[in-house]
Amino acid sequence: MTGSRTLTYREAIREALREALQRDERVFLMGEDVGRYGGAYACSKGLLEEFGDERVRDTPLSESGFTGAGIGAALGGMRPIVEIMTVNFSLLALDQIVNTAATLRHMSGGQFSVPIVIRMATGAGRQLAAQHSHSLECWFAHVPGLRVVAPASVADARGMLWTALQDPDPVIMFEHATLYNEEGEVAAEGETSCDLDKAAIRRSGKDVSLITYSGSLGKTLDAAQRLAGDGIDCEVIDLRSLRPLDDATIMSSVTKTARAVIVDEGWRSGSLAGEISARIMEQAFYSLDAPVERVCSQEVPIPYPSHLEQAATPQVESIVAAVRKTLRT
Amino acid sequence: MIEFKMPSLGADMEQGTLVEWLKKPGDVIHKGDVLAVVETQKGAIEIEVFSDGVLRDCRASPGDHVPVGEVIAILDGDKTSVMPTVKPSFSPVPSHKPVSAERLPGKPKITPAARRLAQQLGLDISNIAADSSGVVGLRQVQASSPETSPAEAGRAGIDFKEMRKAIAAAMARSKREIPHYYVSSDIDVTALMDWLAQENASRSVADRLLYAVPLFRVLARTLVDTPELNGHYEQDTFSPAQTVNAGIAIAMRGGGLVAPSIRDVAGKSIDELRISLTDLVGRVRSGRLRSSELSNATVTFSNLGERTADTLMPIIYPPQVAIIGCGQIVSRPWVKDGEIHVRQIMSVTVAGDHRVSDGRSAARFLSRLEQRLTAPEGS
Amino acid sequence: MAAGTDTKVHLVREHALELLKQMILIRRFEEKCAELYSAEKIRGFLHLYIGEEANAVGVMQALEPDDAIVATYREHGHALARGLPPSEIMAEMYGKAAGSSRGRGGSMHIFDARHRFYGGNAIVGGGLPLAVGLALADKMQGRNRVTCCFFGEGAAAEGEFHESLNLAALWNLPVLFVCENNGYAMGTALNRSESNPDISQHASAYSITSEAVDGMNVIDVEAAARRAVKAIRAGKGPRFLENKTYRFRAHSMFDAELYRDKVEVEKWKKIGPVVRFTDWLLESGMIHESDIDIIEQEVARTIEVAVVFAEQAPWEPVEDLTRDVMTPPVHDKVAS
Amino acid sequence: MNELELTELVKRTLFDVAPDLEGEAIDPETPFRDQFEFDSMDFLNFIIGLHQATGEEIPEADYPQLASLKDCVSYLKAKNV
Repeated sequence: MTGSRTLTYREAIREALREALQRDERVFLMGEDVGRYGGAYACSKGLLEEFGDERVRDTPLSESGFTGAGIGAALGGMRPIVEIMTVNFSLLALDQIVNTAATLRHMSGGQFSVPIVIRMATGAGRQLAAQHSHSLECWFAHVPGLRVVAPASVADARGMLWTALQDPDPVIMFEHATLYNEEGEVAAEGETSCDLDKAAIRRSGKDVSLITYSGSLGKTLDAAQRLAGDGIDCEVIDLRSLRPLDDATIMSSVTKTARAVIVDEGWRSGSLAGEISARIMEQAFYSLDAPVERVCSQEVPIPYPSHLEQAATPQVESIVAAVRKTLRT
Repeated sequence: MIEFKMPSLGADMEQGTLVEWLKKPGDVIHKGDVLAVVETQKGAIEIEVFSDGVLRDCRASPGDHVPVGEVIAILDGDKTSVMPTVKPSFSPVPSHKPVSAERLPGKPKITPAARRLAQQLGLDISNIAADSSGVVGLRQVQASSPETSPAEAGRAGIDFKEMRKAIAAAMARSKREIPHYYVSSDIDVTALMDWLAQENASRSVADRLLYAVPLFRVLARTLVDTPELNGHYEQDTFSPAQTVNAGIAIAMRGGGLVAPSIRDVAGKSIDELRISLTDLVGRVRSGRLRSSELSNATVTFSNLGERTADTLMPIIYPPQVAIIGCGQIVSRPWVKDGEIHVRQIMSVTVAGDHRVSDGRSAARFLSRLEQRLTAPEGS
Repeated sequence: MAAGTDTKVHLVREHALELLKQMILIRRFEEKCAELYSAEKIRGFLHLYIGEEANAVGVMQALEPDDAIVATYREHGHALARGLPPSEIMAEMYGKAAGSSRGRGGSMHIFDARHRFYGGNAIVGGGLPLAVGLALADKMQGRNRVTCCFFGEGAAAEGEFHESLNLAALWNLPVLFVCENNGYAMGTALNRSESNPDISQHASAYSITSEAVDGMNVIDVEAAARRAVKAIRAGKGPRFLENKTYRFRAHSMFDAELYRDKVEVEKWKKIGPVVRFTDWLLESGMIHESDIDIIEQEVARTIEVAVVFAEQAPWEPVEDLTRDVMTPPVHDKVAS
Repeated sequence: MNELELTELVKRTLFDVAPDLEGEAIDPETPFRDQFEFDSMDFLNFIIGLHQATGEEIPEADYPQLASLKDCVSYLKAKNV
């Protein structure tokens, strides 16, 4: 890439927010503690001082209320960015997202569209116990009418927001809570739009296709690295888009390697990994040399103690074990 | 002596930047006093001390990035009762124990990819040894057929050795049983090619036409008017076909030929035919043909394509009664309305079964074909 | 423990010492938690109750052992005032198997069936419907018990707050709603999140009798709680207390408190529940400095025992990870 | 894209059309048709692949400029893909 800089994921999100607020006066940021407090993950620190409390709006703790209001503002011609602090609190706003944002365009016969971006942190890994460690991307990826993206790299954290804001339909953006401190390369100023539809091959390989997204990408790359030492060459696919899924990239990889392991922090039953596994069975069955493996969270409310939280969620060891299972070595 | 460490101030805080000391060495410290200010992602946070004593030494200076747990000051005073953390070790919980639904105990477990490869290589699965976990996979199939390299084996849908034999048998039978006659003529296809160039200019790349598409359509429509070239001859009787199901001779990489058919070519629109042809060639290349496609052709078109040869004297596929061979398109001097022009010429040959038709039907077919090709209404 | 049965508080020496001891226990326990969090013994989130002790201690005086408590993630004070063993609470903060919730919940999710302590809840406003349901069950089964629901003023902005108050009033349910209004919902001051910051008036929208209380004065809190509980036990339906109070510490451990200034914090510290009650008792001669020293030593011992208990308690084995996701099938016992 | 990335893209498009070619080395100079069996259907699919990968609308008149790997790369570079 022509000239690049190193940013943390948090700085990339803040830069994207600032750019959006500067470039389009219809854009405004709304959510719990996004203003005076600077954001639960400090992603909007300084924005209140720069853009004022009309465009960086602290809200009361009324997730259904302010999410619905954001949807209404989008209908009214604004381009809101609603920050629901974490997916755990989005359950209170599910009705507004599913019954209004996702449905309105189709239900109104194409008269209305809802150009809103809803951002939320997601995932476990910080010992916040069951109510604060959910990974429910698949609930949103199940709903027609929504586009769902999950930036895992710092470059995507920087690039996806502006592109999402141009989308006339609702975009749900998941930021895994353990990524905010990660550092990564970002293109020099200016290049900010990126393709929301395509998955990315983060590591090409010929033996096994590792398909993952968001917070699990790091562990999956570590697993691929460890397996490379044993001469096992893994291809790592970062889905980036959870709806629509980029079937083409998935199938071309699986038909090449004949083996697939899906790493997904959601609970196994009804997971995104389940959907992807079914699609592989439907579209690449004759290329499979082993059953598709899934590395998901154990079916348990995520416990507080570190050793149980680790045991409950996908780890490098469990990914490596799954890959070996597909190779029957 | 008490080591005062950079405290953990948050669930995902890994380090802090010392901003300023609020106490200096020698100061008396009381439990709860603020010792220093540390900058974190969330802003500046005061750090309190949890024991009484005297500050002896500061180990970090303003601006230092200090990881959580690193010593930043030394105090003289009574030791607090905070014991070192005992990190629990954990073994990964065995991932989901799948219920192994064995269909037929004892029957070897064969993966889909292995089954497909074995079929391509014409191998009998049952005598391929399974691996240590009782499964027959790609590796096992590849290992048991040394002479075909995996790359080549996994390619065409039809097994090469078998196919060679099949072609040989059909051709021999055809030569033996069918009294072939051949009639051919050179046809000016310039108008067709001009129409094609103009049509493709208005089409996006993905919808572009090969000349074979309009050509096969015209051939099929002309056959509708010469039914004696389109049908099957079995047990000494000829049954003309209702539609023109044309077998398309498709060469495969690495040798070999197969002529799967497209149903009712005459009835298809240009785009329907384009899609069928693309799909058919694609499936030939990936070895996924349907048996019906290999048997229900009522006539065959064999188109050599560019830079090949001028004329083709093809052999009829029994039980069909004719095959149309088209040579390459070449620019040639051509007399038209008394003058010499450079025109694009293609030689078309009809091979017919003399038991069913004769040269006159083939000649009538060729002249009608010429009329259609010289004034193609792009129908 | 309750020295007064009707609404007036009989402030005899013994009761005063009991109130003071409970508040000091909470104060020192929370200070110890802050230290243990810095040493990475306690992880995840930690929300301290320092400055609000009078509310939990005062309200608990009006409740019987058989009443139910529903609290929030800022719950250590309520758990201690309710009588949950400090050692089990500390072990839960460590995530040890001997903790109140067997180590699985941590600071925000302390549960204890023996004390009908229906836990912390990390979702703001999440406890209110739960409390309404507990009260509904009591009413339908003819049990004269009270369910006391603690929450912060931030919850008043949640839909569940309004839905719960309406249900409690509509069905005349035995619920005591206690709003601990400490002025800040996480990082947002009340006047920046509520069009009508007078929370007790919100209850009148559902015709629920409500009272604003000085949440820094344990006697006022106890008296108000007794009045409310007396009415509830007499079947007069739900009651609402708005305890105006203040938290001396950040919302949680990782909060630079950009939203309030130090002067305001110092002002409130001077009228803190412990210092105010102690000075008043000393001036009135009801207690002496020696009484305070005895209390501090007893509390220090209790906390030290709790920490050692938590340090030495075992971790839950990984093999038990998925135990109790569902209730084990009863016939299991019959069959085996 | 730089030349390396363009070459990679052309090769990947080529292998999509003819997966069996993946192992073989490709001489950048000689036209595809002369190196391996590559008929007009393969060539059209290859052009469609390039179109999908780059969004370039490649007119039929330009086909001769895409006969070999080297030609394709310089053609796409000229179009500053």
